Amino acid sequence: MRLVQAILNLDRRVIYTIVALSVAWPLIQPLKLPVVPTPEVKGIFDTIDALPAGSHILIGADFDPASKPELLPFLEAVLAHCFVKDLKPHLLTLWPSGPGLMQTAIEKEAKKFGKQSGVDYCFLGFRYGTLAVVLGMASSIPATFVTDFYGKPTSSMPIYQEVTKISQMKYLLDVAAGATVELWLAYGAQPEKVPMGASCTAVSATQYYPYLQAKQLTGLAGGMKGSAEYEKLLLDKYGQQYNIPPGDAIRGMDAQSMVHLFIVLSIIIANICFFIQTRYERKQRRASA
Amino acid sequence: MTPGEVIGTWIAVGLTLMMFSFIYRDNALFRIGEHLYLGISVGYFVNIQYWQVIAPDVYRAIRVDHNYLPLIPAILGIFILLRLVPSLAWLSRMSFALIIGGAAGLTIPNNIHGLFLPQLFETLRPFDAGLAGNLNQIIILIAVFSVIIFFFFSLEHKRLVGSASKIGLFFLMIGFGASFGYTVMARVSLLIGRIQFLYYDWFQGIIWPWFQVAILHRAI
Amino acid sequence: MLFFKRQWPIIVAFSAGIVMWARYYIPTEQSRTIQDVFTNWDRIIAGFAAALAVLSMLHHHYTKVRRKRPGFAFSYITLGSFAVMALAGFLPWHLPGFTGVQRESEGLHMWMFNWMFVPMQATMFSVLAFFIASAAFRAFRARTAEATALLVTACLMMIGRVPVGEWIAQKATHFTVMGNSYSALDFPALASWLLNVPNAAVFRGILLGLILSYVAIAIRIIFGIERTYMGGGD
Amino acid sequence: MRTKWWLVGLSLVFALGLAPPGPQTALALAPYPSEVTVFDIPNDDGTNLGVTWHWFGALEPETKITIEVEVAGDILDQFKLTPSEQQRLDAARSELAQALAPLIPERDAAQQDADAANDALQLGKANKAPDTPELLRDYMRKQSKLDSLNARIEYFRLVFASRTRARGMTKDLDQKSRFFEFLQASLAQSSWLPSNVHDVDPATLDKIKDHPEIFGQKPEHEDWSFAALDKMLATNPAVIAGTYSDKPDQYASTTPRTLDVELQKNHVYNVRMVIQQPEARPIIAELGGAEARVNYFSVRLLNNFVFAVLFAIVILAAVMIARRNPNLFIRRIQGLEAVDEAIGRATEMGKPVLYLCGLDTIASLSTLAAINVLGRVARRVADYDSDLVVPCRDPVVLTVAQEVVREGYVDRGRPDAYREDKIFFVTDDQFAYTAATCGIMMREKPAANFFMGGYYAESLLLAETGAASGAIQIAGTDSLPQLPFFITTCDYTLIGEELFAASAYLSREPMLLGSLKGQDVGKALIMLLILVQSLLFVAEIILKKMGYDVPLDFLKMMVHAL
Repeated sequence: MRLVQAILNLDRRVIYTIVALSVAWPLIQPLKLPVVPTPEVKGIFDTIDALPAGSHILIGADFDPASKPELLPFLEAVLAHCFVKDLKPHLLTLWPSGPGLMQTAIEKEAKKFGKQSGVDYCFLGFRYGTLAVVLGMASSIPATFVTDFYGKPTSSMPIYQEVTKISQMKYLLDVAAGATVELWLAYGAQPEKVPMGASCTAVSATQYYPYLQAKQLTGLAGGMKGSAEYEKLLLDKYGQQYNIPPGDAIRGMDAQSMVHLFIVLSIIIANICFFIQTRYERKQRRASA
Repeated sequence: MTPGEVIGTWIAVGLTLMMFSFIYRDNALFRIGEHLYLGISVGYFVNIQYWQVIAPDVYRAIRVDHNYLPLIPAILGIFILLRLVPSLAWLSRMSFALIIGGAAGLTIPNNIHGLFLPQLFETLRPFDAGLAGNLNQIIILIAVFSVIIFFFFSLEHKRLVGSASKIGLFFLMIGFGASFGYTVMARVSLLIGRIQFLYYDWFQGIIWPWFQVAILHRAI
Repeated sequence: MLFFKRQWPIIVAFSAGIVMWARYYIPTEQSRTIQDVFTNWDRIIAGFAAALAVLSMLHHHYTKVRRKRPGFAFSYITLGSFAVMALAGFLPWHLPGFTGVQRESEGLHMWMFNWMFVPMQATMFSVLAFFIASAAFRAFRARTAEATALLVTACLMMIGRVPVGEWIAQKATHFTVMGNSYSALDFPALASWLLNVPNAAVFRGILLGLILSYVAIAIRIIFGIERTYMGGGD
Repeated sequence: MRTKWWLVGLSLVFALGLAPPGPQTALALAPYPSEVTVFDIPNDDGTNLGVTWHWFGALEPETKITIEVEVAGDILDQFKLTPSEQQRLDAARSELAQALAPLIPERDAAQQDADAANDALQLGKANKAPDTPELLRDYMRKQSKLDSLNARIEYFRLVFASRTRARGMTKDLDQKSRFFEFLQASLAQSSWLPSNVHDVDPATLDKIKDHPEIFGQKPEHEDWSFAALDKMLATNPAVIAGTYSDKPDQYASTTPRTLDVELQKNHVYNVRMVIQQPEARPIIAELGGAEARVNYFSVRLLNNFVFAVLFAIVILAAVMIARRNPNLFIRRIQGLEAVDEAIGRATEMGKPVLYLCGLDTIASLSTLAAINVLGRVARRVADYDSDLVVPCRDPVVLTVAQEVVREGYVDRGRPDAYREDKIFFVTDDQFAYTAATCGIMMREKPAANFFMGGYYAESLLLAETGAASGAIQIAGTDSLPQLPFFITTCDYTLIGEELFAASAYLSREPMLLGSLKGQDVGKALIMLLILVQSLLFVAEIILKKMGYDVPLDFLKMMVHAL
């Protein structure tokens, strides 16, 4: 009985320690639990994979450091995928605190695959005005982003001799921590008739399912799990050929499973103890009565 | 890595651990972190407000574009500052009245159009979705109905209304349970991100190479 | 004078509310402009209100220091870091050790943002993972039927959303109904059903009532019945 | 929407093979738009025309169509600059040209240098030359010189752009004059200009069913084609004259080959379609004409309007009734019964009461509700003589909260007990605010925590820290995703609407009670609607089983009728 009492009144710091350990351990010693790609994520991967080499893709990366662990792996995987397939990504962000993250990501991937800014890809950076930016890009990208992130004028770039507006893109992807998916869908993809996919945080994934069902989105990757699935798809198809290492999300998924399992187990144990305790108390009360 | 990045990483690691120490218990390190964070965030806030709002929308509009319209909200903004002068504090009501009145006007049609009508139509779908779909549809109808009864304030929760609202509460708890379990994933991935930073960026990026160079090489 | 203090704000709120409400149904360019101008004004007024906030914060910590309240030493940290961060954003010249102008990406301001602000923000955010675990452990006790429903759905959801759930679904015995194979323990499918049916319905029920509340308050504000925002006094 | 019967007739003539003499087979197969309607789109600002039709005859795979609009010459007047505008534009242009004159040759030279350096670098890289690092440095130096020149040019162009913007307007004089030049040149060629639908594959055009906002949910001919026309394509005079080059001009900008000009309001446009089949002469079909009118009411929002107005009347009426008869019944709200208990406990323990108004701005309705409740809580706190601490995240909320609390203290005759510095601004940043508030909870150990208003991810941090510090916690929020966390960690939680009902419940003010009653009427109507409509759906199924196909989806029908 004392044990039961002790478990029920467990100090929360013990729980914190176990949580910390179950996150840290799989990072150092991966468990390699299987990541099974869902059709939602395959929807994005297959669409991009089917595009002919040289096609242009618009990627809106609308998140900030707070959602970095969930969304940055996805962005990196997609960029790697684009470069593997010789597609030309145009990357921009509608979030003021985003560009730093995106810069690191795209420069890393471009360096890995030997791609050149302004020719094989373009990083447009941030511009103030959310809706106005999307609407502007629908008519002209070089006019909306007069210069790219590095301050070079876009109108003279080779990449913008090939395309100038959203409708010439072959695919549109929004990696979003907020409500920008609806924005890109309503003002970018739908009116310009460009197929669109989205990646979003785990919390907001549910609200985009209706668009997926209505086929307005070709695919949806939710949270770190979605990113892990994309990394997995990329790894299975091109990993060996291009020597791509497993990304942060796949490595994070083990920790994710561990913590979930721990929480569920702790709830079950707590309830068993709770059950024993209530039975015991009832018995005591009956005995005293 | 540039020196700025190395110093930055060390500081970031220190601050991360300081903020984490909060979960053990309140301590001086956390208080330092908390107060530092407070000051930096307000400093950042000032910059954002100035560079993203006042500079382009007021200063630039008036000086460069010769558009004097932003003077009106600027004056209304100054009225808010007059809150500090008790005898003139009432002037700030003009500004509040404009902001809140306008926001109220926006709320009505936008909420009805964006949320209310679509949700109502979504609830009232004909039973034509096959057996499983129809069962789901019936569950949805019961849940919506009983939840609305739960929020009905004009009737005491007794007898029929009472049992209906009990069902409503039951559904509410199922809904909240699902939400809770669903959010766990997002929260845990944040922690994973932080620990990845400590492990990859700090330990593998700085400590381990340094350790190899400084200790192992010498040992060999 | 009393007219300006009491009635005038109500007239302003009424006109602003009615204009913004009515313009929604008018599809002309001018009506869009009205909304754009309003949102712009809103931003500007909030920008000035920010000054008030900062003054209030400084005042709070200044009094703490002046009256030597317990823990006043920490207020020096707040005031100091505020001064450095705020000034760094306005300084137009280089500081030693930084290649760029302070406000731009190479300067002190962004350096502090990247290496101090962001990690602290992310850490506070990630503390949630610990708290969500301890909250689940403490609060999920099967005391009543409702509490049991809460904890069971939460557990099913947690398992169904991670690879382990898929793994269990694959390993569990399968049975066949009408040519389709189903897993006996298909946690992912269960989780998505929970999310799409009961959870969606519950939030829909809350939302329908909630929006009526929103509209009701908005109407009260527009017609001058709700005056909380004016504060007390005359 | 007038149906063009003569076109139907014409199509029939074609169909029956009674076409005018010519190569019969080709004509019989030629695609042709039939039953065309050209109309003003009713829900827009007056710059859109709609065309619907269905295809008569077979569409070959490679067929492209262009819809053209006939533009009357007087449209040019809309783009003519006034003399003063012209003067400003000329002045700005000459200023820009002057500023750029020395820069452009310099930039061009720099560009050549940089290109040459880049070529050398690439060559060096390919040959693995030993001086590659130097080549790279050389290239970087030249490139950065080029960049800085480009940035300077860009600066002058930005100055120019702000000069040519008409005062207080968004219309750009430079663009306006371009529109004028392009249109004038194009109209001199032909009065028919291509619209935004040009050289498109007819298969990619929208169908009527894609636009329920115009044609309703169940339109009659849902598979007919639909095109919305909102632009006309004006061609660069230089292109027409054959002197066009894509080199930047003296203003360092390239003029485009064509410009999209919006259709102008309140003009009548004739519309025709050019059908270009592979290896055939284009077929021109006259489609008719319509005026692009400005509309002052969006018909598709009528249901919204009706609902909003009706509900407003219900609320106002309920408030009126409540004024006459203030004793209205409201059911018990659990969390609110505990308010007194919590404040009482705080007094006993000699600890403060912590009250948060949420993280939203004052314009958010949940914040207003939270402030309403704060007024009530402040009165109780004044009665019990304990301390009230209110950290705020929004500056405006701060000032209003101060007023409300002061009023509460004054109301209970204890203005001396009010301390303004207990209600203070913390910071705007979400997590810095949370950290500071958690700090307060752990240090001052308030005996009662109130979390009212709108919350985000920090809800659990606040509530869990509060629980750890042993306070009685009462939460109330309309932020649905955060409700589970408050429910699991707080003693009492006001769910959604209960927060809004709380101020009415606590204050018993007739106007608030009346509004609450009005909402209940609204909810009762929703429930009735759900009940009746579900029964109707069931009836529909039963009738269908019996062989009667009667649509009973009244709600949808009502919406369509509107």
